[in-house]
Amino acid sequence: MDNATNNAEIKYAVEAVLFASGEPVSADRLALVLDTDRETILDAGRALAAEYEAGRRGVRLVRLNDSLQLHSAPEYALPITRALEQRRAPKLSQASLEVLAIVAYFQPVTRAYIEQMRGLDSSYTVGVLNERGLIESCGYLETVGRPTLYRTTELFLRTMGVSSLDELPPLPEISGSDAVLKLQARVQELREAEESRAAMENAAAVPTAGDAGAADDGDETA
Amino acid sequence: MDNATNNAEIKYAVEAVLFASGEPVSADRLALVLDTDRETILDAGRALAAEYEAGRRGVRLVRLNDSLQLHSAPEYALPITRALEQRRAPKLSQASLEVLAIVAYFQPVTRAYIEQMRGLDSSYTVGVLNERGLIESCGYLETVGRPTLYRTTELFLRTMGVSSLDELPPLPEISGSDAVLKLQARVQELREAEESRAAMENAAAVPTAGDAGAADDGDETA
Amino acid sequence: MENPTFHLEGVVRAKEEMQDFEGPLTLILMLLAKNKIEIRDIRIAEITDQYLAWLDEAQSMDLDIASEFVQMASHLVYLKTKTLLAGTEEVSELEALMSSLEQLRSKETFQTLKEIVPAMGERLARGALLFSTPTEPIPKYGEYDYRHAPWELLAALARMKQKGAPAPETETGVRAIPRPLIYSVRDKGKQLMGILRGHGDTSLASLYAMARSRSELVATFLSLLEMCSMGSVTIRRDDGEDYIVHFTGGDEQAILESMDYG
Repeated sequence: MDNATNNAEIKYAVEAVLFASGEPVSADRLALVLDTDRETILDAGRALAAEYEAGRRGVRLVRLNDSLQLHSAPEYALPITRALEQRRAPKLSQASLEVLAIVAYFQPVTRAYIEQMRGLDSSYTVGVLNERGLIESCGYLETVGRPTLYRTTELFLRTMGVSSLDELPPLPEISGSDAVLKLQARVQELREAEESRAAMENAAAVPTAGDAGAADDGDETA
Repeated sequence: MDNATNNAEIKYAVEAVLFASGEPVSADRLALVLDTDRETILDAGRALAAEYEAGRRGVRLVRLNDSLQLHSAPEYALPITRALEQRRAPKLSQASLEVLAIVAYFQPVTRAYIEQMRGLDSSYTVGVLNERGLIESCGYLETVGRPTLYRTTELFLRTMGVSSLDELPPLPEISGSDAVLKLQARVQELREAEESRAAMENAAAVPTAGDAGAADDGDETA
Repeated sequence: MENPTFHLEGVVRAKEEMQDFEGPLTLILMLLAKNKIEIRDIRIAEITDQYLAWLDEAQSMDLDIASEFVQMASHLVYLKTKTLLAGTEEVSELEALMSSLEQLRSKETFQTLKEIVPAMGERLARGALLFSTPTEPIPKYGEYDYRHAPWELLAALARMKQKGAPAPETETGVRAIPRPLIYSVRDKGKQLMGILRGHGDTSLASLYAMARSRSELVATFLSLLEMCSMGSVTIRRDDGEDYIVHFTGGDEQAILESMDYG
């Protein structure tokens, strides 16, 4: 095998390993798995970086200390962000949303309080939300058994797209018998506001037909 | 901007988005975020795939149904598995392959259908395949207990090296054995006997042509 | 048909799909599926009567419990009917033949399918060596998984209220409503056996009346159901309107262990 072929092979082997890893990989490790030496790896890295740069490719190679990493080219940040944002973000379960709503509006609360409101055992859901960092414990209630108190986190605010709890829609009076109606009316109002805002943002871009339909997969029940 | 530059730009924008996503991205979504049409995207995908292939690059582009995805080149599998160490998935067992074959060729199916076909409890295997992302649930069968329906995933297509289910190797011809043929004949006989009896009972009423018999053949859905 | 085993393949949903404790039905179906109890042994009418009577007496009718119970009862009745009918139904020769034909066909199809399994295995093994890259975190939103609009919180509250959950207090400050423990079926079973051993035969109504919460009531119901199915207790009608629960004896620890399905 002549040197040029060998160099290309090492270069693209480095590309393959960095691609599959996604994370920085040290030159030493690359040298080890590719049966070569560190200098060859660093040379291959430089060649690859230059090739990406010159070709205005979609990926870039960066060297951080002694590690190499691939990342997407900064000039495509906009379409990438749009593509990844459009990916349907996983939704929380109904149970999780109920618990979150209770914690958000009535914090700090104990699990017993949540369960009282929902009329359902909620230990699993509280555990999951806690684990995923959407709620956190913030002390104990000074009563029998010293139950844990929960509040929402920063992550919760980001999930809801608000910067503080004050930005959450105010809770209508919900102790009366018409609570459900009031809540539903408020929800309707907020949704309409959101839709018209979204419509305005999309007004500039040409709306592509059939895109909404594509998002709705997974419904193939016989 | 001339056409060639524009094409290269779309091509590498597709590369950037696919790289950043990691997962398959639908052609429609790529078209939307890159302000172009589906055909341009698919063309760019083809060009990119050919470029990778011809250059013996470390990555490959595949089409899975209507989505595009990047994956590492097969020739670099060894250094990648060595570099990633722990991520080497164990080979699929005979049981897993059987279940996967049933799901692939008869989807969507319930676990009960799989078990009936194999004559074996398959809950563990179904769980394993689900966890490995080769099959996924896709709704429920509207019957008692609403059992989950399963189908294969895009990861399955990619792993099989096909772009769609149509490209799976065709099933060998199912030649009915003697036993099946005999049973079929007997069933046919009994059916005819029943129909002629029914016809006699209905003799007073307008006799209808006995076309029900043939309709029921080959109905193997559970 | 002495002791038919009713198979419920596919009826019980996977464990990971069970969020929270969403009612006794799932539990019963799980027990049935594992053949821990026989559908024939469940005396629906009697227990339903008692349960409904208790609900009548309860100060405020909890619609949530009631609907859950009705759902469970109707499902059990359905299953039971199916089992009972299966015993007496006449199967014509044609139907029998058709079903064996279907079985045979399915078996042969599977045999054919198995022929391509080795080739499929090879392709999959090769394919398993192709790697994708992990999703790049988006700078702004990369750190979390979920995205919701604030109105979804209100919608969740509305749905919760619609289901008939109790009215929350709206004044501010720390809230904690003391609540009895969540009862496990096993603990309740242990307690019931203690009572039945100590006091002898006891009326079903009084056992239900002991329950101070929904959770405890459900635990009472389920543990009686289980003990009934294991033959550890019997329930008979007394002269009046009540039912009498009788403990037939046995090793308490063994009974509890067979109840302990996790």
